[in-house]
Amino acid sequence: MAKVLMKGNEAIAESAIRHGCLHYFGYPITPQTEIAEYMAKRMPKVGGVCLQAESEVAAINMVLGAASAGARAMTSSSSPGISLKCEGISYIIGSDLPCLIVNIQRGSPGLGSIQPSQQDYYQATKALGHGDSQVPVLAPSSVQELADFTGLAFDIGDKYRTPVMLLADGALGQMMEPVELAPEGQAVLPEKPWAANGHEFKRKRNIINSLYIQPDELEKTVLERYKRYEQIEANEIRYENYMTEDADIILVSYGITSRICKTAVGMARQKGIKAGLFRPITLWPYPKKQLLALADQAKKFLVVELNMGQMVDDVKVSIESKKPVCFFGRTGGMMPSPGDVLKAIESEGGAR
Amino acid sequence: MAKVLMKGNEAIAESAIRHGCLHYFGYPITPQTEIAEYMAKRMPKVGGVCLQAESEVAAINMVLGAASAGARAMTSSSSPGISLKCEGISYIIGSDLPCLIVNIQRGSPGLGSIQPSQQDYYQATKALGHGDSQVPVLAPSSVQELADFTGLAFDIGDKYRTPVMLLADGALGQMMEPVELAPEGQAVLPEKPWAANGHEFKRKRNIINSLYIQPDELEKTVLERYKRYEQIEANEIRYENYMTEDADIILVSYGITSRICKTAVGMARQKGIKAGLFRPITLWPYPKKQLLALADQAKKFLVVELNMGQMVDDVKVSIESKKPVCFFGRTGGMMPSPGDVLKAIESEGGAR
Amino acid sequence: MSKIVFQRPKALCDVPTHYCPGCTHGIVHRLVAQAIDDLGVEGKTIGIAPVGCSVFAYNYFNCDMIEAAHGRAPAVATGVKRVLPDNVVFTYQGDGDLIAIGTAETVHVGARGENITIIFINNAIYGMTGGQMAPTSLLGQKTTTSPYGRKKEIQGNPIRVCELMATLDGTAYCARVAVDTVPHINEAKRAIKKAFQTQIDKKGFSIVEVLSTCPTNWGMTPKEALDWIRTDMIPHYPLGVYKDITGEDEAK
Amino acid sequence: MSKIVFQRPKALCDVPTHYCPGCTHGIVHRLVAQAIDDLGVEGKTIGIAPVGCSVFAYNYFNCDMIEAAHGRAPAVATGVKRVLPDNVVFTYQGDGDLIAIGTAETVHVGARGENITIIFINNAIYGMTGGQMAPTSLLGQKTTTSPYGRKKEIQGNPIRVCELMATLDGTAYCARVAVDTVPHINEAKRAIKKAFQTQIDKKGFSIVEVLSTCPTNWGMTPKEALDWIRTDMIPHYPLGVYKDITGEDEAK
Amino acid sequence: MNKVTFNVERCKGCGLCVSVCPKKILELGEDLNSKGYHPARITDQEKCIACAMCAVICPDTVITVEKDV
Amino acid sequence: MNKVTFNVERCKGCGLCVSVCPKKILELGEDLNSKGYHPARITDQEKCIACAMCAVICPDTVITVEKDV
Amino acid sequence: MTKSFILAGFGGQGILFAGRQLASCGMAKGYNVSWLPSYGPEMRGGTCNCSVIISDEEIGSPIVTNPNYAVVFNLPSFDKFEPLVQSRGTMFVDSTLVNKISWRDDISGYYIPATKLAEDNDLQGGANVIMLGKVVAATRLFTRDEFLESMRASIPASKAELMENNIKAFDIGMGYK
Amino acid sequence: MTKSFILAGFGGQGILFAGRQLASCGMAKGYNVSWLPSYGPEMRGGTCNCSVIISDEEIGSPIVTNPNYAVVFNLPSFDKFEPLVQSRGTMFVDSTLVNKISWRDDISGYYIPATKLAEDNDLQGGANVIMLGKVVAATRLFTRDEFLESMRASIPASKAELMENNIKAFDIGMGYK
Ligand SMILES: Cc1ncc(C[n+]2csc(CCOP(=O)(O)OP(=O)(O)O)c2C)c(N)n1
Ligand SMILES: Cc1ncc(C[n+]2csc(CCOP(=O)(O)OP(=O)(O)O)c2C)c(N)n1
Ligand code: SF4
Ligand code: SF4
Ligand code: SF4
Ligand code: SF4
Repeated sequence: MAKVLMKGNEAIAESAIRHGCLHYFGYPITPQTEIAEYMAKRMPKVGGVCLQAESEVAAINMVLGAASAGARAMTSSSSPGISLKCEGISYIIGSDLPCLIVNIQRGSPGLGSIQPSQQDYYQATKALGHGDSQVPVLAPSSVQELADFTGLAFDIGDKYRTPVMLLADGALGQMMEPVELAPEGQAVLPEKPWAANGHEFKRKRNIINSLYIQPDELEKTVLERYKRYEQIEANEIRYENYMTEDADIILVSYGITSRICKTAVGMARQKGIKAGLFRPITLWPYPKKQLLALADQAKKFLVVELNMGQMVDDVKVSIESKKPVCFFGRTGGMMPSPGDVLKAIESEGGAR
Repeated sequence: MAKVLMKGNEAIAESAIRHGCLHYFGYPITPQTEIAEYMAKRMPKVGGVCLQAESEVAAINMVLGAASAGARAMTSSSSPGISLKCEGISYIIGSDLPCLIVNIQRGSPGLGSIQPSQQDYYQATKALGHGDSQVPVLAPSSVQELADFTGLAFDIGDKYRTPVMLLADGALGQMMEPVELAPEGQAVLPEKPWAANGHEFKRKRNIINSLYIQPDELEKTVLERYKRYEQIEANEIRYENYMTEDADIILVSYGITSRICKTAVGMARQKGIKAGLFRPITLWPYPKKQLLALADQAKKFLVVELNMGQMVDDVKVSIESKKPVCFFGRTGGMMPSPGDVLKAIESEGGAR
Repeated sequence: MSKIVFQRPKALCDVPTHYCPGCTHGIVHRLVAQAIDDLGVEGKTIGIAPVGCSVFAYNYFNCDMIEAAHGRAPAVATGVKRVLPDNVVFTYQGDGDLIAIGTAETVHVGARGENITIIFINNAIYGMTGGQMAPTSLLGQKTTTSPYGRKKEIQGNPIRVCELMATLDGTAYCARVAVDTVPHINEAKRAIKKAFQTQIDKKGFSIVEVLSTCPTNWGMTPKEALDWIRTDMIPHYPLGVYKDITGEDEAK
Repeated sequence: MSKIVFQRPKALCDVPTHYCPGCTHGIVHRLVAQAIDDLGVEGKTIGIAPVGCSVFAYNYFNCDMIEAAHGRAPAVATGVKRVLPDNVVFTYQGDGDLIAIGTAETVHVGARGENITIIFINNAIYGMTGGQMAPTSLLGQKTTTSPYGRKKEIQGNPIRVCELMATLDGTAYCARVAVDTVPHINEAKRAIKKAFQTQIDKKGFSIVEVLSTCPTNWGMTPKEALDWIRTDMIPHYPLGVYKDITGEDEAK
Repeated sequence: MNKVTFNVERCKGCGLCVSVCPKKILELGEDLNSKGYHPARITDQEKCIACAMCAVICPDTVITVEKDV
Repeated sequence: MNKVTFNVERCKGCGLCVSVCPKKILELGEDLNSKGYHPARITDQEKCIACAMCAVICPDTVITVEKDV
Repeated sequence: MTKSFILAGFGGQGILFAGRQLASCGMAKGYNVSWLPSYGPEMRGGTCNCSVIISDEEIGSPIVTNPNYAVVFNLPSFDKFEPLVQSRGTMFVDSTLVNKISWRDDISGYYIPATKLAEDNDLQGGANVIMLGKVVAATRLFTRDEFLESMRASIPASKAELMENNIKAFDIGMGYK
Repeated sequence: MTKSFILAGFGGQGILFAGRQLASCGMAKGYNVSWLPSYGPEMRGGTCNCSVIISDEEIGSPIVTNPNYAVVFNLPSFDKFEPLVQSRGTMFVDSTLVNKISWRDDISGYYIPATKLAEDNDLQGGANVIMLGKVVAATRLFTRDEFLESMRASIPASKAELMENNIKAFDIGMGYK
């Protein structure tokens, strides 16, 4: 298929439809509103549903309903809206339902700003709601990946019966790049014999539920889910190595920031600094082993994020604190230039 | 003052009132509803306000309003309810308002169970909402500490203009122990010249806000807040060492679980195993240095929690992966006995 | 020869319920199951249980069931219905669930005219959590969070849900019934069936508010509780059909 | 000699606003400020800004101001008022804020009879985020999320807030006004002042719904937008006083 | 003869059936069922008119009513 | 003489004042203010009756009206 | 010294109150004490129990799994806790409601027809306090006066009339052979 | 080769559209391209700009801070971006609206009275495409045909009539000396 020039937000929407998602529930919030707007235009044409919910809370619970009924369903929002969805996400996890949740992050905390940020790393990777629970988190860094990972997210979700988060930022959502989309009308959807879609007296009734009044039963379900998490860790980890083979200083960065870092690595190399970039693509599960594999060779690691250093601990844990880990970042919606990152590389990673 | 036998939940409520909190906003949820019920009885007697809000979302935003107006205000809930408060908490952080948030955790995810749990460790310590933000988290382990830390939480909150979380669990909330309460009517409250309580033409108008449309301005406020976080780290870290001086295996455990661990340590010592317990009291900021100080001496660390091991990474980061860190825990509302913990000690910490 | 004039409906699972003795949640469950039986829709019905005493409703209805978060049953139902527009989707919710935490979701299924049915149990209290004030608790009513009696100056006024939902253009059928007497129960049965029929006919949103008891938390015997519906609740919450766009005459 | 017959009210900060040319948010701001001036309460007033185009209201009123989360201004106002019962507390909210995400908070300040005042801007659209459908968007209205015109079968029906709030026992004063003509603006001014007076007299909850324009997202000139209020909005949202328990005659 | 049968193990002894029986032929028994409740029972089957009012008000669907036809 | 004054820098050229002036003596000028708008102005001060309708409808509180007394 | 109790029965039998009296008295005597109810929806009508610990050491887990003393008020509780009592522990059984005795030879048992005794003595709902009387008599953790004093202190003034009945019930239990 | 653009002016001047045309054409020629708008409430009425990058390498940051080419449509944008243009870069200025020229001697500048040209030629709102004509002429990144072809492809069928005006405007810009 030919490439088309598309906004990131629109690429997510179109790709979702092409991957068989015909149920979108959302609520406007900058910088991701184009997803809802695109869906509002397209869904009626493909026999799908785009519903602007009364709130983010309602939207995530509509997703729970649609997913329970067996549909590929999704919602999208930005930072404050994702916080509101946390209870619902925890219910979706507890009910073992697949769905896609998109977070196009903006400056925070509170109402914050509407500029690009990666300040929800902790929330996405550690605590999308209460309880022992994890959500696979994909961090695309281009419009193409936004489109590709949207499909991937649905597949992972269905395979492991889990919600999946696509974690991007305002810049990725707003920018246009050439993108090659999946073909139309060719999505193959798995059977969902567990769905609550009317038993028609052909099977036992299905119950979708997250309540277990006996704690030992609840514990069992959590342990079973953690077994699935192990499988996800075994099968679904994604990452990218860029010029790390001989690198002394390895930048660790994801999403839009990893692109800035790539440019910075190039600049550093030109200055004779052996820099490289490790890009985690799945932020959960985190590519721990793959990063550890670089720990002996590298002299230090430099984490670069659009936040106050939320990934630093994951890097330290991964490399078992074998090498120093420094941090450079901007926050609140600010974006460093490759030159800024280069400076951080040169000053050996800045303080932390 | 004489000791009284009190339920943990009630001790929190009474202690809050004695520390000058006259504004409680909550919504019922097991196992913490006694806080609201106690407040409903007591507040009218002391000229305070106990309002059952229409939801947890409303309650946390009422707290935002009351705190903006300069009052010591609080809310309480349990796991799913705390998830719903996340957006509001992030706004409170972004608006630099002090308040107390109590989480009496229950089994999760989703609706889960109503039995004691520590499954919200990640949420409390990493992501009480979106954005770069932290909330000091106090983890009491007795009814006395529930009462004491309630006062402490208000003081820390006022001092650093931050919300503070009291993180306990259903067992602590429901159990009775003797408690000595602060005297009545002697709370000394700080001035709050920043409060939005009517300028009366005596000062410039005050604005409570978390929106900064220019990201550089937002970044400034975040950096300023992280300076305050550094102060909190310097001044407010609390922890307890129990038989760690000569310990080979150091249990790391907080809250109700730390008590079980103490008993287990005693049992282990009787069997000739040199066990000890390190109990973080502030879960954020985490007593990293204090734990690191034990890393050379100990042969291994055993984290014990009522969850799937959420504190493990904090321990690894603290001790810089110098020693193996194992984990033993129960989840979903299950509670191990001291004997179970002893077994974990004996089997050298179980797997993880 | 003898004929069975009353027996357990098929759509009601043959299991004991966890409800307190004399709690009329059980009656309403049976009426819902009877409506499902009468309309022959068990196989295509999806029920949504709330968080409240009826949280375990998923154990009691023989159709597919989903357990929703507190207050969000209408949103969950919306999600289901948008996927399965030809199935029958109902929620069963208490007053705390429906008109405290779930107010927005409730109002908006009404406004949207979402083609679902809500069975709304108004027992003027939070049962599950042990007797706190509900948005529908009466003025003067003592609950654990209005221990001195609900005062409008402090805890505000009770909300009349039918009156409120009837203002919404998407509401097709809206009625308040009670289960305090046999004749009222029979009326409740008709109203519930009518609500389901409204949905099956794709006429829009339907809601039946059922005045129900909570003997345990009202601190009454089951019989006293029925009386309290009559003496205290009905005067504040008048029974009747508040909206019916189906145009049919109500057979009274 | 000459006398100033019209000038900027004192409670309105002397700064340019960020509103689009011809957007009537500016008129309503001025009316609120005039009410504050007229009643002499600037020094004891706390205003709550919403999330919406009027998010920066905190820059425009000379009283103390708080910025609330989207939809939560009534809850924030409740918190403030419960601490400062003798102060004047008002919120200023758009339709998305007030009756989409904030539905529960809005209904419940009404039910509680919280002694605060809500100034509610109904412009039938989400302005701030660029023209999405609001709960008050009219049927047939094209917005970016109802690009083929709002259809009741898909996006549901518009909500009439005054009608809904008037059903609540705690609502003391509830009126719908418009700012499309000078006479209507003068009526709006009276209604807003009356709402504040109701609060000052501790009579309970007051809300004034103002039909307002969004020329930018309606895709109209400011003048056309005023006309659209008259031709399209008022027929669906009739002006008038929907509830007034103060018992005074409305001077019309 | 009309017949009222009780699923005694399901009965919670709430007494609502007793309170509505127009013929006053229901009562709570002395025995406890395994849940610890005193289940309802009929004292005079002969008098039963099979109105089913007991069954209609029973919250636990304990009662089945058969009418002689 | 009655007097209408415009805070031109605040004017956004929306034209609402122009549309309501009963005497039709307001118009949008040719010049741009620093925000890039064509501010409103009065064409014939003499005819002004100080009704203040322009000021009442102006969303940006641009206009001050003085009446001769 | 650490003594742990489980008190168990149906909801409404005053189990939690009885446990609280033990804890209160322990506190009054200067011990560390803890009281932990089982909580949950199953409380309603269903079973109900609480853990009480009295100790001169710091109390670890407040949950009692293997009690020194089990005080049981119905059959399900007997069946559940009988095997869990510590060796050399003691069971106190309301024999009106529990038609069983323990066959374990490493524990001792007291079988008091408390519910019947209460009814016979016009002490409706007093079975729990009758059992407490026996517990105090048998364990000798407290004297009669210590216990009644602490009970009096823990009962709100508004319900002071109840105290007389409580004393009566307590003494019946204490005196029961 | 990597070429970066900033296009800037008021909202409503077709800035984003113009930037998109550059990116589209770059894509059609097989380059990597990115287009990033400034977004936010200040867009409304206020200033508006976008970053465009055309490159044969992988594109790192899509944000252009130091552009090779700045295309500016009002004075504030001129003032903001003039100092940021890379050495040996180029400015394209709508001189109808910007009454200034650059004094920097390390960059070149084209001053096109695009708004006036548009008005004179009955091409309301065509200033942006006139500027594009000049940009294409001066940068030689694309030929006229390449550019117009890509533009035609990017315009929805429903608005095809616009294309004629666009060609006219483009040619005016391309031909402007
Ligand atoms: C988010 C959240 N908040 C609170 C609760 C606790 N909770 C469970 S049921 C309930 C209220 C039940 O009352 P109602 O809806 O009136 O139903 P009833 O029990 O009276 O039938 C509450 C507050 C919860 N589970 N989740
Ligand atoms: C939780 C949350 N959801 C969504 C948004 C995005 N948002 C900002 S303003 C707004 C709606 C504005 O519309 P309205 O309230 O009608 O006010 P108007 O702008 O029309 O005056 C939305 C959805 C947000 N900031 N926070
Ligand atoms: S608590 Fe009340 S509502 Fe719940 S089952 Fe018992 S009687 Fe019914
Ligand atoms: S977007 Fe609409 S509501 Fe917002 S300022 Fe502009 S015209 Fe007014
Ligand atoms: S109404 Fe039903 S549950 Fe109640 S006593 Fe009668 S048979 Fe038993
Ligand atoms: S109404 Fe006000 S802003 Fe609009 S043109 Fe007139 S003076 Fe200017």
